[in-house]
Amino acid sequence: MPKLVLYKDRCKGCALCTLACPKHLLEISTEINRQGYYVISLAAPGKCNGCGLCAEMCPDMAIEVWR
Amino acid sequence: MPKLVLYKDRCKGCALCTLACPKHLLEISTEINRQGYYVISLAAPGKCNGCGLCAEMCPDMAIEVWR
Amino acid sequence: MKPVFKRPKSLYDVPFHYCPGCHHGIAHRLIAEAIDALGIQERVVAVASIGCSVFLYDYFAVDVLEAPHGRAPAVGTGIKRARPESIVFTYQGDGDLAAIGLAETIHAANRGEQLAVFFINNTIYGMTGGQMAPTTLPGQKTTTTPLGRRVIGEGAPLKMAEMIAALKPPAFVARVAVNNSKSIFQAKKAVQQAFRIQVEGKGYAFVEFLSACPTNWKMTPCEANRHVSEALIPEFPLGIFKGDL
Amino acid sequence: MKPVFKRPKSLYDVPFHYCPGCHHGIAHRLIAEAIDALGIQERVVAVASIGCSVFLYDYFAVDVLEAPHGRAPAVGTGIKRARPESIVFTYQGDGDLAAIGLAETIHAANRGEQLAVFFINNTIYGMTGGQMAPTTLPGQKTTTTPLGRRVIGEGAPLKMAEMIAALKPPAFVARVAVNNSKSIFQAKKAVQQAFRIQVEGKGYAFVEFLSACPTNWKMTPCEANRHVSEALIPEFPLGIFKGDL
Amino acid sequence: MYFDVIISGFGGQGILFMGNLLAHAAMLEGKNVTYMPAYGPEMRGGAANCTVVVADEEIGSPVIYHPHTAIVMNRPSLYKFGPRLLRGGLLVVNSSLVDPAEVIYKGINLLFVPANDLAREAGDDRLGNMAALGALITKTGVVRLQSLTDALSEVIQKKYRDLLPVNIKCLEKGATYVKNLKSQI
Amino acid sequence: MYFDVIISGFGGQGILFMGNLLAHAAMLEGKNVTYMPAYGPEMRGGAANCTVVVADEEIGSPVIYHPHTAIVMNRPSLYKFGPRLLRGGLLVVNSSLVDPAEVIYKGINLLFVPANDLAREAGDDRLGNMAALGALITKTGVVRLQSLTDALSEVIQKKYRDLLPVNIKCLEKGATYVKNLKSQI
Amino acid sequence: MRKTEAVYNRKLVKGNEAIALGAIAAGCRFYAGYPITPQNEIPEFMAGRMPAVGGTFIQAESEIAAISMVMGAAATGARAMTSSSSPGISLKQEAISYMAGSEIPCVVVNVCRSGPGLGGISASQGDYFQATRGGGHGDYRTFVLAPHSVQESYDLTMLAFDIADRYRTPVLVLSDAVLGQMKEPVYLRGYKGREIRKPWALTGAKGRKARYLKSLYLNEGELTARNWKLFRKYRRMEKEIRYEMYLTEDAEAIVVAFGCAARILKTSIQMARTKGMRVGMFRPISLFPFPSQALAAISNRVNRFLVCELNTGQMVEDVRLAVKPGATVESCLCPGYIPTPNELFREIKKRYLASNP
Amino acid sequence: MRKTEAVYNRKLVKGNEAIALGAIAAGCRFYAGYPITPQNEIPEFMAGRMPAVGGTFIQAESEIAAISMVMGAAATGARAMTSSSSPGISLKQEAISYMAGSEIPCVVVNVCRSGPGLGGISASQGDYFQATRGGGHGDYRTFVLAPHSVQESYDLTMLAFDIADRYRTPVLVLSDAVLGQMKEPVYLRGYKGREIRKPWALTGAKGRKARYLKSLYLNEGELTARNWKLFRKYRRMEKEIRYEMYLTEDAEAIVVAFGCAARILKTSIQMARTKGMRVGMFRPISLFPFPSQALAAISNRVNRFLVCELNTGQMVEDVRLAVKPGATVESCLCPGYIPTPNELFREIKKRYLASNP
Ligand SMILES: Cc1ncc(C[n+]2csc(CCOP(=O)(O)OP(=O)(O)O)c2C)c(N)n1
Ligand SMILES: Cc1ncc(C[n+]2csc(CCOP(=O)(O)OP(=O)(O)O)c2C)c(N)n1
Ligand code: SF4
Ligand code: SF4
Ligand code: SF4
Ligand code: SF4
Ligand code: SF4
Ligand code: SF4
Ligand SMILES: [Mg+2]
Ligand SMILES: [Mg+2]
Repeated sequence: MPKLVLYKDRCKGCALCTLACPKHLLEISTEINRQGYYVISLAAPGKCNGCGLCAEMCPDMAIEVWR
Repeated sequence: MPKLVLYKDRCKGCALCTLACPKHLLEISTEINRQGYYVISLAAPGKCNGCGLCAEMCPDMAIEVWR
Repeated sequence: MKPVFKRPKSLYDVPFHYCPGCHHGIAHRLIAEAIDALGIQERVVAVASIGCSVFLYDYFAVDVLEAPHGRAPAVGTGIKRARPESIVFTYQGDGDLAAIGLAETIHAANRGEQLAVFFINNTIYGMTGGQMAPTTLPGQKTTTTPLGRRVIGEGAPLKMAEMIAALKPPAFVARVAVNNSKSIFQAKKAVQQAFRIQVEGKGYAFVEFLSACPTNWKMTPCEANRHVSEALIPEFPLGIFKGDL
Repeated sequence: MKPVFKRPKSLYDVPFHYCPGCHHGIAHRLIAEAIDALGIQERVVAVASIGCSVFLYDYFAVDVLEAPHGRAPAVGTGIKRARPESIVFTYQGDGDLAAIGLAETIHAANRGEQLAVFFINNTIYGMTGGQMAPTTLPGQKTTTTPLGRRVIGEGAPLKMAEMIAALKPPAFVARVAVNNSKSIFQAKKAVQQAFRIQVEGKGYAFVEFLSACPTNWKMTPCEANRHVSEALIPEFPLGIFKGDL
Repeated sequence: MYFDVIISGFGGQGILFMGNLLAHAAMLEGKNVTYMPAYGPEMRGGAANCTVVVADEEIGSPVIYHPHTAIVMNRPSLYKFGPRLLRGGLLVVNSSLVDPAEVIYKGINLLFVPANDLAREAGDDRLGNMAALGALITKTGVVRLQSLTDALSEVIQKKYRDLLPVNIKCLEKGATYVKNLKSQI
Repeated sequence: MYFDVIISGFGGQGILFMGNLLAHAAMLEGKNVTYMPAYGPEMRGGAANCTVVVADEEIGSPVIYHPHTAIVMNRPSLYKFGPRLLRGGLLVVNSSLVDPAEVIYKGINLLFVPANDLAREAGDDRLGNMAALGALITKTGVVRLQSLTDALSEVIQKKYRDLLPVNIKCLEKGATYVKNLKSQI
Repeated sequence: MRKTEAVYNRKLVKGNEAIALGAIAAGCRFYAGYPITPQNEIPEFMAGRMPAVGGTFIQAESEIAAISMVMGAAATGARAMTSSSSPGISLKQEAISYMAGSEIPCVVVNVCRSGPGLGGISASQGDYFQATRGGGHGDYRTFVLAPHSVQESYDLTMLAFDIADRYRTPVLVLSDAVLGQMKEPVYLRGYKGREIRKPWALTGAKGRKARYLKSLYLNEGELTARNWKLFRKYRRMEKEIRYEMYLTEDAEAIVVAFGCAARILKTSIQMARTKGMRVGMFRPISLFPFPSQALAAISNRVNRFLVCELNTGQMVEDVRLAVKPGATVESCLCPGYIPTPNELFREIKKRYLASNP
Repeated sequence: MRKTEAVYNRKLVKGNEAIALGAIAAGCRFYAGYPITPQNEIPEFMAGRMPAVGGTFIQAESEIAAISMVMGAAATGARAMTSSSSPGISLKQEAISYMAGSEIPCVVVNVCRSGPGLGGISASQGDYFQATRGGGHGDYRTFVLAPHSVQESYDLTMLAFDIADRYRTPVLVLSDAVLGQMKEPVYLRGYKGREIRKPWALTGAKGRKARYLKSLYLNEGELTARNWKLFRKYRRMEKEIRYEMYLTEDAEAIVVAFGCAARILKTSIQMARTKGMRVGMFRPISLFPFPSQALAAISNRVNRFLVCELNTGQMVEDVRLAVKPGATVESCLCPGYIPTPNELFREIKKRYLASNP
């Protein structure tokens, strides 16, 4: 199963990754990180195909994808 | 008869007017003016049709043409 | 497991100072990836310009020189000529490259300097707080065009990629966007090509990025991202204007 | 008898300091004739730039401001905006307009300033004694390109008329020559049109003159004159690039 | 009379507006006042702070490194300005966003104001800034509440006019909160 | 020993070359020397002049307003520098182009040299400059003729190498002309 | 300021806005500038206000273009201004030299930040030399006014236009990041000066001979004459010298400071006074011409001077040149940061006690 | 110079060419410039010679581009130079400030002409203030060397590169139109200095951590530290101070002058000596740091100074600041033209007689 690593403290809650995921698996959570931003969360890890498009889109490289 | 007035002291002997005259009436003379240049002269005044092309070409406005 | 996406090694592992949703971060990463891909990290000397991206040296693990505002192409020329074995790129905003630095930009291109010039066109002065840039869209409100930019009197958006492609010497000129996966993929190729050309000694390369500035556009990151396709791309068409991928 | 050709009244009756066969004199006269023809002498404020033509004020019987090297378009912008009733023209060499002043040139054009810009392209720095200009021809020898200009490294001849015509706001852009009667006739029309456009409030006009510099080309005046048709015009085609006569 | 305060938080919290408003109110009372925003690239991250000095005498420096008073509207601000407060000074902490347990500084006076909670009660939890300001002036008496509300109606942009009442309500909430604290003591 | 001269004429006359050559010759003789060309926009009209100072001591100013010596190769130069010559100085006049009758200055020594005519006799009437220079050094003894010809072969550009003999001949012509004058006296 | 004015006619504005307000009040109808922190409020204010008053605002393509536009506008007789901050001011030097040489008046505002190079955006007085010694090439000076409050930012900007026109010279308003960014109540007194006729302005040769404005002088003696003319003018400008003396009457030691350093110092001096130290302050308001005579006069009485500036020692030279031989002039230097009143007080105390043990 | 050298190894070149020759001898392999009278011989010489020695010549699009190119080249560790004349030097001030702030060495040549503005092309010393006070914005200085002969133009240019590298600072060679245009025999001694390692140079991060060169310092205290660091460096540079004393031992009055004014003055002083006036000359060769201590030492003995400069009074301030209290410092000013030795002699005489009646 592909693995998606989220570096929460790097996330700025911009939500661009949510636009990029072809499966609409990502959304902004209610969790605030140290920088004061609401971070992203992966709704259904099992559905993630590890395509990496979310990571490609993230301006802050808060996502790493392994497959 | 058309009249061609030459302001000799303005002439710099560049000879551009000689190129411009469709009738090839102008040529550089052996006369030196106050600036030290060989000035132009009109070979056959009678043949000049007063077209003014020589004057249009002269960078120093040394020629005036009347008709 | 293999990484599908991992931070390029030419970038230090530190957070960017950019605002949420700012495309500078994506452009940085694409450049770093290309440096990694071509294995040129040890040869690169980058030129930081004055704008939000002035802190380039805090992010890129390559040698960096901070140029005076607008002068990056001239500074880059000096570096490359003095050390031809270096791979030199400049990274410049639209204020920097197209306003104060326009003469330097065009002349370096017109000399065919061996440089990769990365141009971040976000239609605004980011760092100084949202003033009009040479690429500001007609009608766009900025702090110095409170009623929206008028073409006559305040200028038409300068089409830098086109202007540079019209010169003879440049080898490669492209305009890209990074507001969705597809355009990022294209951008990645253009950036690599810009470096490859220099590695092969083929001359000057110019890549214009259409880039979002949510903060000074006064939009959310997602709105800003959409604005790139809806407003910027129609004004600044994407494509390869000179050379090929 | 009527005068077929007489000195225009916007020029003082004094000799020019230009070298024999220099085309600056012809350009001056055409501009003065246009001023006379449109009856605008009392409204004109001219901007002299730094180059062989810096002494503009010794020749033109109009108000003149001497601009810093390359800044004439910006200076002209200031004059025109502060006094819209003035008719403003700049007169600039290729070093002035296309090298140091390139940014000012393009930005004034791109704002569509109400200016007439007369550009004397003699492919050389005349006043300073024959150094390379941005318009120097490939292979042309100058004091700073002793082996002839190389396009890669020293630059391709900048095509200013084309570059400016590619911008949206300019109303009229032309390139003319003055090396024979026919081209002088065309040039005369272009100059008049450049002023007429401003009188009618229609915007920015640009007229590029291909101009001989016998002294620094190290040619006789007649050779230099011929060089304009044989070498300059093939590189810099004449024509109206924007607007019409 | 001399008073200074550094107000700090993140960009969206209306930090500069607080400072402005306080300065305006002081001006309306005929006092000397300076307002100094922090600005520039260091603000890119989203932090915001400003300094207000109010005095009867001519004011020297509008820049204060060690203030008599500070309002910290979020955690990073606490870490930045808590240590800088003068001994014996007053630290106003937005306890809606900052855990009082984190406030470990000695020798200073503390005022915890659940600013965003108060604001929510007043009708708009984004107006924590107003609640905190109401609390501050009530605690210190630097300006009168009335001056603040007067200033508010002068300062507020036209398009936010309709938010005037809720802003005032938040100011009052903060003021009342402190009055109640006082009476509790 | 101190000597200064202003050499003046129009562009095509090789004025700067004269000065250069003289300076070079002085250098070959181990003397101190300065050469200063006039330059810049004022030259556009076609005028040319330069100043050479030769001395045993360190040379102060290379710029001389009132020279001890002047060579005027054409009429405008006569008008410009004639009046500037020091009382008792020497004026060398190119009488091929300047009518001696126009030389009206008092209290100075005059040397008329038909430079272009001498040069024509030597084979190239454009080399009046060399004839004038030959005359000058013979009259003043500032450098030896041999030094001038040595200098000439060092200075002359490769492509003009074949003109070396005629140049030397012109120098000599000028020198002889003066010698003859002297012997006539 | 009387209380009533204070209450009823004051506006709370930034120093930068006060400069823009002062300019417009003084009839400035042409502004061109280029963004740079910390002076952006000036162009931004002008962008909003100029069209409303029938004036012109241009965001130029660069600082050089901006000052060149100002040169053009001012040559027509218009009151014209540009503003920038340190690096941008360096770029304007060539054109300022041209305007000085062509005797075209204008106002240039430098909201000084720290240098050299890109430096930082905090307040600094590192451009003192550049401001007072002409800055650009050639023999010229600009009149320099240094406000120390928002009120003065407003007042002195108005004055700057008057002086510029009166002497046909560029006038520099030397503000700094603190003064530009801080808000303070300002009493908008309105313009009390008078615009003068400009018989030299380029307005088109209608009913008169054509004119020109230039700085090129090639004929023998012309440039020398021009240099001396400017020199005499700079002497005449000494009539406009301005300074403030604070608690100097009985002072045994004088601190010299200008701009934001001076306002901070006032507090330090109050602190010193409460400790019984007889210290006063001398604040040059015009930096060029420098109030040398006034300082010299003080130095007849007082012989200890401390110059406090936000740089590594620039104005101290002018103070040394001004005071009588025998006076000691020391420096207290704060490059790249804003000192606290306390810090300056300690400096004063240290030196005061050293000589009054 | 011994006669043999003089005869056999001298070349007759212009001061401008001597500068170019000195630069190339010192290992300068990068030159960028933009045409301007009276320094065109430098770029023209470089255009011909640089390719032959494997170096780079670029005619830049402007003076600003030229100095920026030099900044880039110098940042890689190359010895790099640009040259211009007064208006062009004004345009370079921003970048010079950047290089000072980033501690990047380079050599900038100013073949000074007359100003302000376009001014004229005759020699001038009107840029003294600009040269010695940093010129651009912010707290920095450049080392300034002022030759007074063609020989020194050659020698000091070589030295300039050494000082630049040693102190990581821009060094200004302040020549003028007379020195640049005149030819004089020069003994081409060749470079005797030593190029030093540059462990800060940007050469690509191979086998080491990546580096950067910058002038931006935003974190609290950093910029202040940088300003003080530069300040201390400028103090250290005092080791390199150079000056010439001419007939000063028994002098009762000293004339201070530099550059082409000094060589003219030498003649005037010889004239004065023949009339029995005990006058000497002090010639600063480094203008910054200024040889203040040497002057101060002289002023222990001599108390009359005359400063002679081709401007309306600039170096006179440095002389006033240097000499002991009680010394009188007068000025003899020649803006916009070259004085004759006679004229300066008369000035000397007038003043000498006034105090030795
Ligand atoms: C000479 C000079 N002028 C102005 C500035 C101020 N300044 C800093 S960044 C900048 C422009 C920023 O805009 P842009 O180049 O578009 O970059 P962005 O921040 O949008 O990425 C300006 C004008 C400066 N530092 N130096
Ligand atoms: C800032 C500055 N740089 C350089 C110069 C020197 N300069 C005078 S005229 C000129 C260029 C002349 O060439 P061009 O503009 O082509 O005019 P031309 O003489 O050929 O008509 C230059 C570089 C100057 N005066 N000012
Ligand atoms: S890797 Fe692909 S599928 Fe998985 S979350 Fe990211 S974009 Fe969606
Ligand atoms: S794109 Fe990156 S920073 Fe933005 S929300 Fe997604 S993970 Fe966070
Ligand atoms: S007027 Fe015409 S025909 Fe007569 S000389 Fe001139 S060009 Fe020839
Ligand atoms: S064109 Fe004019 S200047 Fe030239 S030769 Fe003819 S008349 Fe004389
Ligand atoms: S201001 Fe704009 S360009 Fe700058 S970091 Fe923020 S979003 Fe990016
Ligand atoms: S140098 Fe050239 S451009 Fe200048 S006047 Fe002479 S011919 Fe004309
Ligand atoms: Mg931008
Ligand atoms: Mg030209």
